[in-house]
Amino acid sequence: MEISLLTKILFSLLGLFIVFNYGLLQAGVMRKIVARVAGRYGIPIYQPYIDLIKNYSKRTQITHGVMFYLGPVFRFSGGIGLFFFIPMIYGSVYWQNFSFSGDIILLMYFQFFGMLGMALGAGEGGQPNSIIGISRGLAQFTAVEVPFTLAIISIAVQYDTLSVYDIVAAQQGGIQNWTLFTNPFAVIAGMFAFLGLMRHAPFNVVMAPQEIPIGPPTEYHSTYLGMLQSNRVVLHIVEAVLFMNLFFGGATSWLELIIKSFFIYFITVFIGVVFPRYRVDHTVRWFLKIPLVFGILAVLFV
Amino acid sequence: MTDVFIIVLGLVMIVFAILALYLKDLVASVIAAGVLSLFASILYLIMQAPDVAMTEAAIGAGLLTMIFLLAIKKTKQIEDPND
Amino acid sequence: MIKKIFSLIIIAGLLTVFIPIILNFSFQTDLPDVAKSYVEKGSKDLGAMNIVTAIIVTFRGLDTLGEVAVLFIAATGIAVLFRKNAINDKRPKQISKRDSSEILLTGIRLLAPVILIFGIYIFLNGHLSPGGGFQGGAVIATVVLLLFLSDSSYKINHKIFGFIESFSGVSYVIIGFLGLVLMGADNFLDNRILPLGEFGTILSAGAIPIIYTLVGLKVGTELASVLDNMKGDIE
Amino acid sequence: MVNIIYIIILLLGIGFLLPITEKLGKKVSNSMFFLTLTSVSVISVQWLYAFIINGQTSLQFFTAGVKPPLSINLQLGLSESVFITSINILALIGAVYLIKHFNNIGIRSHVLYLLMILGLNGLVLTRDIFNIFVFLEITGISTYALIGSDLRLKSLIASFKYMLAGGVASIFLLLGIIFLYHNTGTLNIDGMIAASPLQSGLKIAGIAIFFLFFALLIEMKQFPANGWALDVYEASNPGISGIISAAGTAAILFALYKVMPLGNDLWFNTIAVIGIITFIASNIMGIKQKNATRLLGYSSIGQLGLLLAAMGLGFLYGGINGKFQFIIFALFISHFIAKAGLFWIAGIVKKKEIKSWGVLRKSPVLLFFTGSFMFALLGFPPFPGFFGKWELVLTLANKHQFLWITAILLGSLIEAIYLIRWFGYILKEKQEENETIEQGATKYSSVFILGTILFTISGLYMIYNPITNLSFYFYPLLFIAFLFITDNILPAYIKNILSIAGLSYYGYVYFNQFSEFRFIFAVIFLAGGILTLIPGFVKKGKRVGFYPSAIIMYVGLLGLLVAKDMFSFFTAWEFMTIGSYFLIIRGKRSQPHALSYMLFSLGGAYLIMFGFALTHVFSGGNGIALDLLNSIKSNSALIFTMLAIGFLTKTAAAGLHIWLPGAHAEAESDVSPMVSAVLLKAGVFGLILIMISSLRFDAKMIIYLLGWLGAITALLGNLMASFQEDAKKLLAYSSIAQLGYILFALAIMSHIGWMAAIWYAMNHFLYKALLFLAVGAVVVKLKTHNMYEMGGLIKQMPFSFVSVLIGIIALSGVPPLSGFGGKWLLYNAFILKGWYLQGAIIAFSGVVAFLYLFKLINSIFLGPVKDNFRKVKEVSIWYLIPQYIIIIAIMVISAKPKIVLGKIGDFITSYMPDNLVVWKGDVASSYMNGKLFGVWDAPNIMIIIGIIFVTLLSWLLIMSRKAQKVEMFNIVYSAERPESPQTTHFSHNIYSHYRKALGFLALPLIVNFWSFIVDSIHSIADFVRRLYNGNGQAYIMHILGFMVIIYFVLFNGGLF
Amino acid sequence: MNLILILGFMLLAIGFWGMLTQKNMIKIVIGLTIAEVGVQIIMISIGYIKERTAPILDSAVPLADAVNKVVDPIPQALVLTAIVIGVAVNALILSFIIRLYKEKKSLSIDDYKEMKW
Repeated sequence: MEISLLTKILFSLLGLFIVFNYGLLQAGVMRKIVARVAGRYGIPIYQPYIDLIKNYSKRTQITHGVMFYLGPVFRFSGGIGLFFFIPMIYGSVYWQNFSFSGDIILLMYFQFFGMLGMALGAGEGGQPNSIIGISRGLAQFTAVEVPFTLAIISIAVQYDTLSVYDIVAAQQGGIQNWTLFTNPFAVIAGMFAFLGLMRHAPFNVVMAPQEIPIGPPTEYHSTYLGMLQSNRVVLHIVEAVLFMNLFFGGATSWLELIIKSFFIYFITVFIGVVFPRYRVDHTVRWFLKIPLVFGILAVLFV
Repeated sequence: MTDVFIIVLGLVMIVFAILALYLKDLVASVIAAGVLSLFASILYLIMQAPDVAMTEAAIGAGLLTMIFLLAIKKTKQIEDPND
Repeated sequence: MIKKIFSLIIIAGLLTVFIPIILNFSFQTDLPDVAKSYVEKGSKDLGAMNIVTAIIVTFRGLDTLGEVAVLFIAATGIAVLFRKNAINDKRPKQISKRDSSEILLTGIRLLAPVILIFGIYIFLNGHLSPGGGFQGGAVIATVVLLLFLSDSSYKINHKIFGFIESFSGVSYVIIGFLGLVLMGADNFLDNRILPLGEFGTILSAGAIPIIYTLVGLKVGTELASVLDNMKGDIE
Repeated sequence: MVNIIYIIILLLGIGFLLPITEKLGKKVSNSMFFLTLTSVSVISVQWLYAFIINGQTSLQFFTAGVKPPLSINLQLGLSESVFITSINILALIGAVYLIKHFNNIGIRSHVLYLLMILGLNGLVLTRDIFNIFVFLEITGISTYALIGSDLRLKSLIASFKYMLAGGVASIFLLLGIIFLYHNTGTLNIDGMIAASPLQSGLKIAGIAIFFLFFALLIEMKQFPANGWALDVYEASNPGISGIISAAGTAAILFALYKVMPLGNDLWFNTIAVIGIITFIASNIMGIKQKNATRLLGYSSIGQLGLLLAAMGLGFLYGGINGKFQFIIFALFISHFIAKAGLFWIAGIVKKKEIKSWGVLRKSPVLLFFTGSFMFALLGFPPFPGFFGKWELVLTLANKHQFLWITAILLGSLIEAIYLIRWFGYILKEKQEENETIEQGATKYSSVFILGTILFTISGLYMIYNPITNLSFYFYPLLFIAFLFITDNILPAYIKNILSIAGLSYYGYVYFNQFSEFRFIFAVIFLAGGILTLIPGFVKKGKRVGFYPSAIIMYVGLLGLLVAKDMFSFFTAWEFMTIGSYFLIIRGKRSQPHALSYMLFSLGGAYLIMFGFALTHVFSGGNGIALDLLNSIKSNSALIFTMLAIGFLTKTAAAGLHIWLPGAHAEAESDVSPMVSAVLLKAGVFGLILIMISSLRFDAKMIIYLLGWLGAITALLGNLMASFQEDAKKLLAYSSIAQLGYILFALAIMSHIGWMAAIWYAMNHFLYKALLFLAVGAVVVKLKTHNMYEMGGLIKQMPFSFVSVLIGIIALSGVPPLSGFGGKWLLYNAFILKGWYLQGAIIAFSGVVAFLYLFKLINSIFLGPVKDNFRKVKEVSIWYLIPQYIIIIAIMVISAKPKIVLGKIGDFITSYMPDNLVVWKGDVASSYMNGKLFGVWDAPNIMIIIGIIFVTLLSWLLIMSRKAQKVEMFNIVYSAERPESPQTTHFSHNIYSHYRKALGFLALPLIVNFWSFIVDSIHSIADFVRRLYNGNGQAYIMHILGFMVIIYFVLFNGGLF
Repeated sequence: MNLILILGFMLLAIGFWGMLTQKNMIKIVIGLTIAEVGVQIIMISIGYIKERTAPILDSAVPLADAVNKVVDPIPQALVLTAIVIGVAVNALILSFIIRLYKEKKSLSIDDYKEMKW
């Protein structure tokens, strides 16, 4: 049954609020887990809330020009936009957000929106060499894109559809018809791509701490940094939800969504803690080896 | 009878032709060529072509040889050895 | 050395071209019909005894006109080549010549008019007996040649020679043109513009004798100027 | 009418008379000289008028009042009158040219000249074989004398060698004549032909004809026996060698034409083979030539070889009538006028080295004529050679002689190499200031008259050509002519207004006549033209040469769409090539790139011509309608590949792309958008044409390969673009990539695939024009192409920044803008088609596009400002207007793609009805075997993203309203000033890590391949031309050796 | 008259041989003249018919059956023109040689290689 536009907007905003809070908590929990693995006591779970409030309440800011302004705006609207285009809960008409107006291709290309905006923003930032961080991010992203596209193509061919809602519908009814089992190669390729997308340990040369002096985060402060942090939080959850919908049978209720997305995200943390950091050309070459093979297998044996 | 005469004439003409090419002294070779065309005019007479015989004699033997000699006078008489 | 071998091969190639001709060449036993009609027409229509002259002057008149033009071009070309104010020519220096002996001088002076008359005789009755304009002209040229050889001071008068040369050339063309005017569109260089006269006499065969005299004069003067140019006094 | 013999009487009579008139003074003899030449030309023109207009039949003129076999007769038919008219008119103009030269030689040179002309006329008119010998000798001797007349050492040597060769030729001619006489009994050519000596089977008859033909062949200067001819062309006075190369060879060609019927098929074939070998060999040798007149010698020998080949083939296929007569006239006229013209210009320029011909730029009219003569030689549209070459290829195709066609086209391509290179030197080589051209009025006016004659004849050919009516081109060509004439007078902005008015008028006229698919391209060409012309208002002064060439290009483009038959399509294609060549070569360092551009497009054009000829043949061989493409019966795959490669040279697919970066980068700032956004679509239009035709026959395999080619081009283009440091080269490579997408989409051959292709074409036009205009304007402002010298211009040039920003968002395919639509269509297309791997490559290259797009905008606008650009102001308004019109257009079609895609959809359904794109309102959805596959709701996406963006922006504005502006910290000058600026520039070589990873893909394999080909041609040329070692005797040996070889070929060595 | 034909061809071959091998330019022209004489002999020998007299219709040849009494006149006419033209060409070539000699003081053809390739 069609719900009116207004209710759809309200529910989507509500969904955004839930995801936002869940994201903050999840970030806190994940960093606590990593600390505990490294034998440290770790930060309190509510630490991300504190950072956020601190940033947004800062009075003095400096700006380097129009594009510096638009960087975080592009970035955050990319995150929220992506959220709006992905159906959250299968089955209930309330939680479809605005997914009817686009399919996977929209989602794939919408990721670039945020990234491009961020790149332009950093370009205008105070530090001219911030571009080195961006070039690494872009280069790494092109490599990540290959297995991800192949995975999506194989899923699209397998389920004969590009819309996320129908893919999730096709995976209902028990674990055995999750994509994980019906099309394992695609899932493996997809998950490799997920690692790259989330920019966790092996591939986090872009966000890595010692890159801080020239990385984009150091340029931004107060409200801008607040926006970036909130975006990172939302984006991670939304990406996890997307991969959940595509590969792990989607979620019929919020609880199922939270558990699944937690564990999907946990995979990256799990792998990230163990592996050292790759240089960019290694990442590019690595992604065009094993993940590419899996992607091709996925496409051929769909 | 005329056949014998022709053969002799032909051989002589060939000899003179070769002489004209291989004599080192240009004047001598030019004169050999003149004699060649003189014999040619005799040949034409034998072949009942009086007009041509006269032309050959007057122009071919006479004037052409003279022009050659004038040319040699204006250039070098003895062919230099390395040729 | 390779050049010798190459030229040997080429001459051998030439021989392979010529030998088949020699081998299966069959000589004519009878005149081709064109030649037959020439022989009849030559005497009846044109009234010329010497068929070769008839062919040369009227039947294939254009050839002869062309041939006279060829000689004229050659003479002009040589004159152009040896022209005095040549750009890169050094000052022409006068070469000294010993004057020839008495006997030679008087001999030549005696002989010159005789040869001259002989030349004129040749091209005057070219249509009767063998010979004609070209042979006569050559003989006249030899006269001039003898004069050059004998006394080095002899200079041909370029003005007169040039005038005779051009005059005879132009009048030859005019005679041809008269053919067109008098006899109609197809008769360029036709000798019947003048009465054929009585067969075998000097003034017979229409315009042939006139044409041949003009040709004779032209060839004579041209060859003379060619010799003069080539002799030239510039070293 | 005047009896033709008067020509001979006049020339000879005055020739004899002139030495006398010299005494009356130079004035009288000169006027006599000119009077004769004028009257002779009047007579021949009178006859020509009778033949062409009054339909006069051929006449015989007898001499000596007797019928031919006994006397010599002159025949005057249409072909004879064309030849003598052209010879006599050229003689008259030549006299005007040479009068100064003759005056200081003396009256005798006038006589020689008159008699040479007499010889030429005689050769053409006479029907008697011995008379040909006499006239040949007259021409020969007068030419020897004329060549030697200027007494320079070189001309004396050349003339001496010429005489030796002439002597040998006359010996063989005499042998031929006497044996033919012996065999046939007559000396008259018609009589001989009637007696048909070869039928008698006698060996002697064969050898006699062999001698005769061989003698004429020597005079025709055929390879390898033409060393002496080259020396003649090089050494003699250019005025005389112009007349020799044009009129001289024409007369001998005609003599050979009269005698040809004596031979049989074997002999025609041999002559044609000799001709084509000469054509190709002398063109190859021409490549290595540095000396101008010797190069012209090679080219004229080559052209002669082509004429001989055409004549040989003509006789082989049923004699020279109708078709072949038209071909030989067309080829002959263009060679005749162009060669004489070029030699005379060489006489005016007096420079030995072709590189030092830049001095021509001092006199634009001469430059214009040199260019038109060269293009006439190459057989470009308005000139007669073009019609000749087309007819020749078509007739040969009808006879299934494909090897011949390849040889002819290959030869003319090689010829194009050195002519275009030479023209490039003229336009671009640096010249010292003090160089000037001799301003002699006589020489200048004669070249001027010759040029006008060339254009009048080309005009006549355009109007009365029997192939098709080209009425579409009349007004545009008049307009171009007007532009050329007023080029030095009108200021640039008036010409700009006129051109824009012209283009919009044609847009208005043809607006509704186009079917959908041509309509889209019409919009691209016309709107593109107008938009890219608008920046022209910036330029002050007259901007000589820009507007005519721009209009020629646009006429060509429009002609493509209007063309109904293959010939007018091909004419339009060639016009477009000329126009674009002239536009590209205007750039400062664009000469080598313009040369490679021209050679590639010429190669492509010849392939297209060959393909059209094959279509004509294999689709029933009647007519040349364009939609014959859709009814090809046999070996359609071959035709399809040929046409595809031809069109791909224009869309710069991988392997054929090396000209594009240089050409687009080096072109002027408002030319590169014209060339890259608009011109490349012509190739796409062609591809669509043949793709439609390929629906009829199965070209699956080829189209599959084309798909792969498209994917590889896309990847190659994007990768190379990301490693570029030159802004415009970066955009050029990105065009290659975009064209790769279009090719890939076209190759998918499905409804949605084609929609993607045409949508991409439309989009590429929009954002590439936008980007090239913006970057071009910035580059002009900063006077440098290198990105590492720019930076931080966002404050000085906000508007350019915005347009580049929108351009890169559109190009990269990020959702809100129209690029995403293309990506969506493309993804749907290749998933539905099942081309997953190629699809993955396309997707990967799509993402790689981000690299260079970011680099472009970052290194120009973001980052720290360089000192020397601190005071740079915004780009001029004239550049911004078209940019913002395009931005509006992009916004409109991003929001409402249905306006354009709806129309395209209806068109494609008529060809490919399966799996349609269904439009519900503005939501496009694609179906895969019945099930809903993909959804693309452009307006909603735009609204959603817009709302989010605005809310966040306003929230950020509120929160940081007190933000304090801080200048970017400038690292470069913290230390002392570095000597090489690029290494310290922030965005110099930023993708070095990427190059380490994927560098191996961007190796210059293709560039090395093409340079290998060029080097091998050069080495062949160097090897072959060693044959002419300058020794006269060796040349005689070549002649005799050539004779022995031909003899063995003909009589296969039969000794007895 | 086969012999004369053979003679003509041999002279032609000798003439060409001379032109090909001799270095001295005047010798080359002599070779050319010899070749021309050869050709002229061939032309006349073709026109010759056994036991027939010259084409002059004088007392010896009655007008009536002159046709089968006379040798073929046409080749003779051609040869006559050929000789004159041959002389004209040779004169011109020789004057060129003189001119060339004035420039480079050498008669060998190998010294005149200014223009090549």
